[in-house]
Amino acid sequence: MDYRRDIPLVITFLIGVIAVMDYYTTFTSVKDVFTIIKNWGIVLEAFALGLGAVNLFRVHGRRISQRSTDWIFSALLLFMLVLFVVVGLGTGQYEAGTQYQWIYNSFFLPIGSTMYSSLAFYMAFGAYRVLRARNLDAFLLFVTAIFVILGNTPIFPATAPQFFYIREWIFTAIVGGTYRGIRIGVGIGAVVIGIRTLIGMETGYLGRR
Amino acid sequence: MAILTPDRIVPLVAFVLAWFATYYAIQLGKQGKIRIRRLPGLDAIEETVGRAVEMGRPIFDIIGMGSFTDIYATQTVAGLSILSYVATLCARLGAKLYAPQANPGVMPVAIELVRDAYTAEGKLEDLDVEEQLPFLSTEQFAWAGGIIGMAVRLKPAANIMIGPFWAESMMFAETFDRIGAMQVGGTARMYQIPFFAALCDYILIGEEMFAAGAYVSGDPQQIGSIASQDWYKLAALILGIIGAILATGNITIVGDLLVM
Amino acid sequence: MSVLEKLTAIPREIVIGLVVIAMIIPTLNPLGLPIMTGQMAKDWYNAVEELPAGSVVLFDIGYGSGGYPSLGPANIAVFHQFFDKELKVIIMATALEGSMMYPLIMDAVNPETRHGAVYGEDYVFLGYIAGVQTAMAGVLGDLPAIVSTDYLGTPIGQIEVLNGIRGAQDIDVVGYLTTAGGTSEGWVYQAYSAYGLPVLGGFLSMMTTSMKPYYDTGQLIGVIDGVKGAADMEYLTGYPGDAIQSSDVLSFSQTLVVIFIIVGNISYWGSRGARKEGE
Amino acid sequence: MVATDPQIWIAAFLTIAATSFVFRDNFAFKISQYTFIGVAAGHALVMGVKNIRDYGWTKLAGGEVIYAVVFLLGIMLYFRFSKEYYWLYRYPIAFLVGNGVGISIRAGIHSDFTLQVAATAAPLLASDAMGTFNNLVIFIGCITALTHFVFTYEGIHKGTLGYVPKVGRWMMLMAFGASFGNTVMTRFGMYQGRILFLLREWLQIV
Repeated sequence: MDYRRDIPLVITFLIGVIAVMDYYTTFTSVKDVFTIIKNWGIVLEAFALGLGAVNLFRVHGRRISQRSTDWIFSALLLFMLVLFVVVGLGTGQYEAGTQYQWIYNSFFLPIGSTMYSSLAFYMAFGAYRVLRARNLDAFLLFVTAIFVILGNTPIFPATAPQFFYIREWIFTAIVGGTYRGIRIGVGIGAVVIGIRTLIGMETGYLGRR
Repeated sequence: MAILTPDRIVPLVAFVLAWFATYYAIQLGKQGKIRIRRLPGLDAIEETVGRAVEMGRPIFDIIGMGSFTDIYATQTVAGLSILSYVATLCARLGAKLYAPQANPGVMPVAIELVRDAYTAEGKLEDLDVEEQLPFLSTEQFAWAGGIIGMAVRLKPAANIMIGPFWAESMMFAETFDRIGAMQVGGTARMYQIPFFAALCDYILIGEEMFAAGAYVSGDPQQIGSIASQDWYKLAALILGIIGAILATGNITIVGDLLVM
Repeated sequence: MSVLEKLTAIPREIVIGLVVIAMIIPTLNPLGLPIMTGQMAKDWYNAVEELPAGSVVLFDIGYGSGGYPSLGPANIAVFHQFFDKELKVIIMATALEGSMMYPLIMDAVNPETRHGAVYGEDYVFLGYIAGVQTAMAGVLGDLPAIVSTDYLGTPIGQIEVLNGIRGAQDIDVVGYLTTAGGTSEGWVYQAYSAYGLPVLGGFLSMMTTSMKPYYDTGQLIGVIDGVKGAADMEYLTGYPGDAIQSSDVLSFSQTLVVIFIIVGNISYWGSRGARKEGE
Repeated sequence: MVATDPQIWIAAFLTIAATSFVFRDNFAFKISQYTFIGVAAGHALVMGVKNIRDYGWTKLAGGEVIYAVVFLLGIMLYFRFSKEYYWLYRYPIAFLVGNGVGISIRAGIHSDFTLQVAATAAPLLASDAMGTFNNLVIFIGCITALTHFVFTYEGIHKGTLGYVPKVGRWMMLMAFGASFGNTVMTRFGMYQGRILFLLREWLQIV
């Protein structure tokens, strides 16, 4: 038995099977064990939250010491990281401290809420260049996209409520049906991959080394 | 029964059967008893490579920024299978391949696969790993920006992006469309499919990319698990159709059975 | 270059400029167009209206700064309704930034002065709990065995609203707002499938299509469909806010998008026709 | 009147910087991007420490000695960065994967498979014509989309039967159109939040 590889596979299998038994059986001993597993899972996930920071220190520390291109940005990155950690842990109040909320609202909140919403502009580029009825496939997508956009734009339903009802119908009938088919397929796919993982046939998470 | 949680008998049976089905299907796959149909998307890839050769312009293959350790690992694996296939075609037909990388863990595997493909075609001297498989960034927007820059500069004839994609999918699809590249897109991250559907010439929707990956790699495990999923889909089809017909005639046995 | 060809090549700077203008004008001069509420948001509203006072709600703040512009207004409206109905609200966060959203939302809701609700007696915030689905299963399975304090560090034994709450059996309804697919499906799995609890789900509009099958099968009894759902909730609960104001902006900016689409198609088909004639 | 609070100025600068990427990659965008990565990792670390204290340390300090094992496993996670002892990282990750997979697939087959199939096996006729029509569209959409994803039975995709998965593909493209339309709303609705911030809190003209 290779303790570097086989024991982790056994751990995965056992924990997974207990989780499944907790759901389908009524043994109180299983439920008690699984309550502990859940609690440990939360603590381990919390430990894992520091991995990103450690990795960033390794990568960007190297960049700074080698003075590679953009090293000044790496320095900024690590400074911001340390700032949050010092304010968060130093005050002993973690995220509930007023100083921490100040730096969060100054730095994290504006970038976090802008980064993805700025894709709105790409939607605009995409809309005028790309949403074109160039063939049957694109035409079908185009038709529902247009009607959903019209239904979602309050000025159109305000002039003619039909726009709103068409949008509601598209969601009720077309989306409701096809996405159910997709959901069944995706769901069973996840279950099969999960089973492959539990029985040790999907070992990517162990890493390649 | 006191041992089993009530109202969950059927899901439990379905679950246990899935366990056996997966195991059995993989055995069948190993014996070569399962065939996956060739998807039109794969023909489209061949077509794009041919077109690139004619035009004397390069080809892009983007596998996304997934890793081997996250839940999208299977999508990354499918993307790598396709990359290997594209590399073989490029080496054979003489198109220049670019496959920018975003994950340091996946990158060595990608390089190895591409190098193997070129070696098998006896064209290793045509491959320059440093130039053709550059590492851009692990950060989403830096990576997206890098690819957009390369695309505008190199004006590829085609772009093949199969793997896990996030918000950058829209940026890629829009950019490559602007420079006139033919595109084949595929991902199992369903939120991103609409952009590929709107912008690409061919798409591989969800599990189609796994099937395509399994088809080109011939890996019995992947083929087997696709077969076991097919059995469940067929079961869903049969139960759904019969159940709906019976229920319309006021016999709700199938629906009642499934919620037991 | 023909007019049609010029249309296909609108410079990005102009597109961006037009979009920004389309957002700023209605912000400065709101139109106050009527809102047509969707069935999904009505279902959420009615489900909460039907709960008797004192019912226990478990609510998850499953979004962070990325979802704040869309889901923040929805959250405010939802909490107003909870406190109006005098429900007991247990709040948790499965998103890392959830506990940073909590003070922003509570500043706007102001339950103490506007609704007379008291922290600890009527509502409590457990803070961020790592593990997403593990956290959900933990809280629903055996709350006192998993959680020992609220986010400020007060032991749960001293928190009145948590008295007698053992887990799913003492919770009447689960609600969540999230930007993450895993969280969204997670609550369906862990609350509906595992305990048969009614679940109210809110997420970004782009996720609505994927989550629709759960609504159709009753695994979600009400849905907030991103910023549109947020506007619906603000309208239904009678607490108008940023989402209703966003509706006016949507009217302008999306009309612009529709115009772009029309221009794009006319020029595409026009230039195709022109090319065919030339051949 | 323009805001005087430095917090608002920082936030306004970062909002504009983060948006500037839509023109092209630039210096200001890089500032916002690297700041973002740094603060996200820092915040994660802070929340991680707090959770370790609340869910692990309190139990260990309360006399539950068994929790020492979790701390050991948690520290083993960090051997991920070691060349020699990398394998130690596999023990805790195996625990997390087993728990994560088990907890989601046990209910997944219930929510996504049996309950969805049960909903499909429902009467097609409704009390009114519109309801019946909707039921038919939903039924056809679900069934045809499913057949599209059958890969090992080629017969389904050939001849007259081949129209079934084809219809599924068409229906799916229409559903993706709806998704596209809703995504447009998501992005514009979200960016509006930033415009409101800039006009209301920074420039104070609303």
